[in-house]
Amino acid sequence: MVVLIPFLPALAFTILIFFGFILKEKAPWLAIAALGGSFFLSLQTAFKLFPTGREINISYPWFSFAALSFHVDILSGWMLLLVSGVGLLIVIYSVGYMKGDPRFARFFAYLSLFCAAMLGLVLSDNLLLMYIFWELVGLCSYFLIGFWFEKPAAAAAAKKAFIFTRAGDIGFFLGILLLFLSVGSFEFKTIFAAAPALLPGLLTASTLLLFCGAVGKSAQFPLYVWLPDAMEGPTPVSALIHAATMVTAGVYMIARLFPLFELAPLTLNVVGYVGIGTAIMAGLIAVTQNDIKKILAYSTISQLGFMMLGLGAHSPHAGVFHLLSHGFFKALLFLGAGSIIHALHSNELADMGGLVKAMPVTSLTFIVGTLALSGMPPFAGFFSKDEILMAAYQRLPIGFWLALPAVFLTSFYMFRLCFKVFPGEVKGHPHESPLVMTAPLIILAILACGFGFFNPFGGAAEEEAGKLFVLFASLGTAFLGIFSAWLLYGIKIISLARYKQTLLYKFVAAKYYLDEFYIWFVGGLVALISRLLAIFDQRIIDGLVNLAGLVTQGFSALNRLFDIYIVDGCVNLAGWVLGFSGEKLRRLQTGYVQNYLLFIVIGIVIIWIIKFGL
Amino acid sequence: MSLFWPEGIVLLTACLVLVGDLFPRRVQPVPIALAGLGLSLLSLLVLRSGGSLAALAHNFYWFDLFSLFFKGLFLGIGLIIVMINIDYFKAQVKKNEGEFYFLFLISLLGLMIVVSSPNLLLIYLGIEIVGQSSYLLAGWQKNLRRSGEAAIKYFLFGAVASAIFLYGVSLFYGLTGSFDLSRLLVSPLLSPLYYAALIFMVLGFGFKIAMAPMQFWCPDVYEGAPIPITAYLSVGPKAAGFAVLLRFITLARADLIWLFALLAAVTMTWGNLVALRQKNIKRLLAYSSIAQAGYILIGLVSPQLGYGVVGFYLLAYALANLGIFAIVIYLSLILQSENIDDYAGFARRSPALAGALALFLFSLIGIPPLAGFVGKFLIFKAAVGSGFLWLALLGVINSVVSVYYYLNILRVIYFKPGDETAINLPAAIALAVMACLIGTIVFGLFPDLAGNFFLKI
Amino acid sequence: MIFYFLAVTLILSAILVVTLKNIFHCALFLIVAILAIAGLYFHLQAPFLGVVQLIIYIGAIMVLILFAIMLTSRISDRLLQTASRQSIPALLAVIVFILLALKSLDKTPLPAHIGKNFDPILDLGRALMTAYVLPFEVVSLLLLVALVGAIALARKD
Amino acid sequence: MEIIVLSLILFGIGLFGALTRKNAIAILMAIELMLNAVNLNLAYFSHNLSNISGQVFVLFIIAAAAAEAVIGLAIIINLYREFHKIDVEEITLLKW
Repeated sequence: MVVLIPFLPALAFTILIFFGFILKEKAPWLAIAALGGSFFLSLQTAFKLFPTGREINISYPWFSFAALSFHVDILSGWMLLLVSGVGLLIVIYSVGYMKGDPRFARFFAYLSLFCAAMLGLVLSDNLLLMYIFWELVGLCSYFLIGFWFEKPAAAAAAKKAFIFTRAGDIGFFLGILLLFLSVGSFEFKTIFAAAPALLPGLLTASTLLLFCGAVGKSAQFPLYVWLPDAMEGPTPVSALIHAATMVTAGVYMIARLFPLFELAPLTLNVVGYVGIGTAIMAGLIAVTQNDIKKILAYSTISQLGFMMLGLGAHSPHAGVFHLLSHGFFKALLFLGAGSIIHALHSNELADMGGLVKAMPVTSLTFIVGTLALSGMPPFAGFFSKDEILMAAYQRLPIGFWLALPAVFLTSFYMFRLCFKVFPGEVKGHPHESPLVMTAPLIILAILACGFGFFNPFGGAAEEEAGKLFVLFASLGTAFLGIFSAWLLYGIKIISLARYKQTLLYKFVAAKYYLDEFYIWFVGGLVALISRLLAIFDQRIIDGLVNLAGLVTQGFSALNRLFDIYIVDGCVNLAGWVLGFSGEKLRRLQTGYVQNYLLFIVIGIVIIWIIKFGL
Repeated sequence: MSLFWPEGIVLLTACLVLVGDLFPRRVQPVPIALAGLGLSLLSLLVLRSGGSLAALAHNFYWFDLFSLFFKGLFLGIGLIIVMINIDYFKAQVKKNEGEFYFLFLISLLGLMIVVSSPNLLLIYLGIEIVGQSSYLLAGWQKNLRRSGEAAIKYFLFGAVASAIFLYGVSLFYGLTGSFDLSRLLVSPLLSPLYYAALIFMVLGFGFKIAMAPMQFWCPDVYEGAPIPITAYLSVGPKAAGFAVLLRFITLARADLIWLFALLAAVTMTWGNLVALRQKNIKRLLAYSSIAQAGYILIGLVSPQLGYGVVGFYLLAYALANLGIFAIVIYLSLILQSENIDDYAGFARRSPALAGALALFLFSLIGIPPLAGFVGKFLIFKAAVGSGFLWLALLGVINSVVSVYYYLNILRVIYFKPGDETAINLPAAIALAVMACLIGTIVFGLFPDLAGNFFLKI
Repeated sequence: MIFYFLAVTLILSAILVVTLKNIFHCALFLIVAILAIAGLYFHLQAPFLGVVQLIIYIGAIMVLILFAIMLTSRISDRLLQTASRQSIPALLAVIVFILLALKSLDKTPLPAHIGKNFDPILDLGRALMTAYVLPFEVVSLLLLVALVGAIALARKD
Repeated sequence: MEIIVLSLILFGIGLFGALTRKNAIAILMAIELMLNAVNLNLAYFSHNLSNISGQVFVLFIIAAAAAEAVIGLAIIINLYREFHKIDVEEITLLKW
């Protein structure tokens, strides 16, 4: 039964790739049916497993040293639901979005294959199998990112994504080999059983190598550069691959192998710090972006960093909880962005405005997604982010303190986006998208609202120290972010004071821990402003606010420069060195056969000298 | 005597093809060759199920699973080469068809001899048969300058290589008193000269597999030779060279492993780096095949696993490479060009072939679940298992570098606009591509299919 | 004594083969070298090899080479340019190669002369007809390849 | 012992010739020198070890050398028809 879950979309892919040209407009229905079937089966499995906490193990012999083994427990059960559910919604949405594309059927074939590979990855109970699906997922993303291959940027982005994730896979592959050779099996259970007996150095080395794979796939520093470029693909692809599923594979892998990672504390620290570092860097960059999909892309990277922080703080459940809720609301945001792009034929924020009037459904659902991403209660992101911060507070305090600015940035850039796009004058001629596109938005919005209430892993039962502090710290910084965005992009400067006071009022009414501080800080600021208003010209305030913005932006610009010149620079340097040495070596191929013969003799002499010395 | 059936049938077929050419009403050589190769393959399978293993002819000829596997591989390669050759020959070469197929079949026979013998004399004669016929076949397009140039370069390089090989053989004989490779097992002489002899012999085989520093002939000859012959050279003699090296390394003690590790590292890095800058598809594939030879050499550092690992990789590599060459032949027939840039728009002219090409390239890159992945996996596993972690690391890094130029081909055929008129495909080429495709996928999904039948992985 | 005479002749003529300007002279000195080697075979009690050397090398291979020279060089350009672009590196590489080989040879104990006598012609014939019958068949295949291939390639269409 | 050194020097001379002669036929002649060096080695070892197989090998090498010469000359003559020269330094269409 469980095996059917990935098999159905794989079957749909096979049929679509060969007979897609016959089905044409009807092609998506096959993909929808297959994914619907998978989703239904996942639900069934979930209902069977979740109440009892049972697990399902299936294993078929495959070849001499590896079996086809699958495993469902609560972790993979939830992942199945996420992948098949979000996948289904996105396929439905694509029917509207991709209408009229010349390779309509092909698109659904790739989507089905992608879902099949991702579901297989989630189910697999052995490293080799996981690696195979892992690579398949990467391959599908290559096809999907480059789907509009008429655009040179799309072709380049597809290749970049493929090469960067494969660079991470070097480590993953070697890690798998190392584990296999020290344990003698690919099966997770065997590895977990044997792991405590392994040398700590070996454990650290192999888990670090495995983490390399996650760095590539889950777009962590320094390999994340491919993800923003990958936005060249169709928006449903971005929603499916670069938000809800593929990029989460790395997080899932670490969570799945957590019994192994737990034995290597050094690796977990690395995971946590790389994660939070990525979260801050990507968040800063997102502030400067003016392309709606790029903002979402950096936001994804940043959120993946949060998940890594959760893992690094010894809490795979928190990481995966955030993975799931992020899957819902980020898919929602991408699809919403897709809906806007579909209406306006532009990605630029500058071309957007007043959408709340023109596209009410899209706008409202998008705002729901934004609130969830910013970690506002009672939306899903609030609960999951809170768990991560809680875990970090207890076990990785430095990570926790670093996470607060990242939380601030998250709400800041998201609301900056919202304030620019939704209120105000209507620009262009936007129109609401058809039902086939808005329906998935509504469903995802409901999930983004309600998902947080059922914590899939039971949550932390006991009262933990510092819980309230963490809660307020995260909410406070998130609000601060919204507030700053609002100051900078939301309102006219004239009405500054009035709005601030309302906001202040809300703060007080909610009785948050940081209230006193906030009242003192913001109230003092307001008082100062009102006093200054009387004395100085309005422009000075304007200037001050802008200065704050400039500092943030300047910092993130620096960050971006770092990104462009150092990270990309290293990559380009490597490419150049390879190309250059290729060019030099090529010159040895002179076409003159006696040169070749001379090289043989020199080669022999060198080998001889290496072996026997002079 | 029945053990000689596969070789006997090939020899008979070759003679038939040659004689058939002499009759006033010419007998078509292609059907005879196909039938002969098929029959030979069949008799091989019968032999395999009979399971009789023996050493014959005064220990000159071994019938073991190892040689049966390679013979089967060669016969399969032969069938596919003949199929993809039909249309190319009609359009481009035209002349001396009977002699062409005669030489080709004899060359296959030479390969079969090389992998079956543990004796250096017979190995030498087999290599000479393969070599001499390949030199001739490379120069078969007499009206083309580059074909003649390929032949002379191949010939001169090969003659020097075999002289070096023979020099090693003579020293080996002087120190052990025998030409039998099994003498490697018991050789008491670990003297410098003995090592020198072994190194010379390894380099002599290395010529066939285009191993550094013997790889220089490879791009020039691949570019100049008729494409079906290039396809043949890239898989047939290469597989035979590896077979002999395998016999060599499994019989020798671990003394030479450092050499294979070193040469594997140089070979694959060289092939990949230079391939980055190539524009001509045959030349690119030449460097790619050098790089692939480097990967396969990695498998040799683990003698106890070597047989299965190298055998499987060769199978996967041969399937993918032959598939690619079949498509390249087809492209060169319709476009009259071997320049990768001229392939633009091909994906829209023939989506099925473009898809097949993509799969073959992915197999060469080592993407699961294709056969190439299993091959790479086995190779790197063997390397790490024998303590050559650095070599495995270098190999994996190399395979990432290779992604760049393999994907470049796909970029051109998929992403570049070009002529988009639909085109029809000759049945023989379609069949060959189909066979390679099925093999690539099936052996990727069920590696044991190859493993249980011939090899122990 | 006779050995040293043959050796010196061999080395000198070999050097001339690879350095002389006129390709005809090269071929002639190659014949001298081959004769010297035949002499060495007799010296090493391998008379059959000596005879074969004379018949095949001089009677077949050298004749072929002389034919080919006449077919491919006009009288005017019979002189070769000897100064190759890579003479000096090649010379150095070869000298290093020889020195390394000599050093290895010096360090390697060779099996001592056994001194068991055998009938060079009778034993050779017997070996060829018994143990070596398979290689014997195979080499005939090689000659067939050369025959067929060379005719097909060299004839004018 | 002297013969091994002699054969080594002969091999080296042949190798040098193969590396430096420009005329393809002259290279072929240099390669014949290398093969003769090998044969000399084999004959010497055969004599030294009182083992007939070395001499048998020499016979096969001579036969193979004849085949090689035939094929090489056929290729050279064919090349001459196309290029009107057989100077390998100038036959460099295929490179890089």
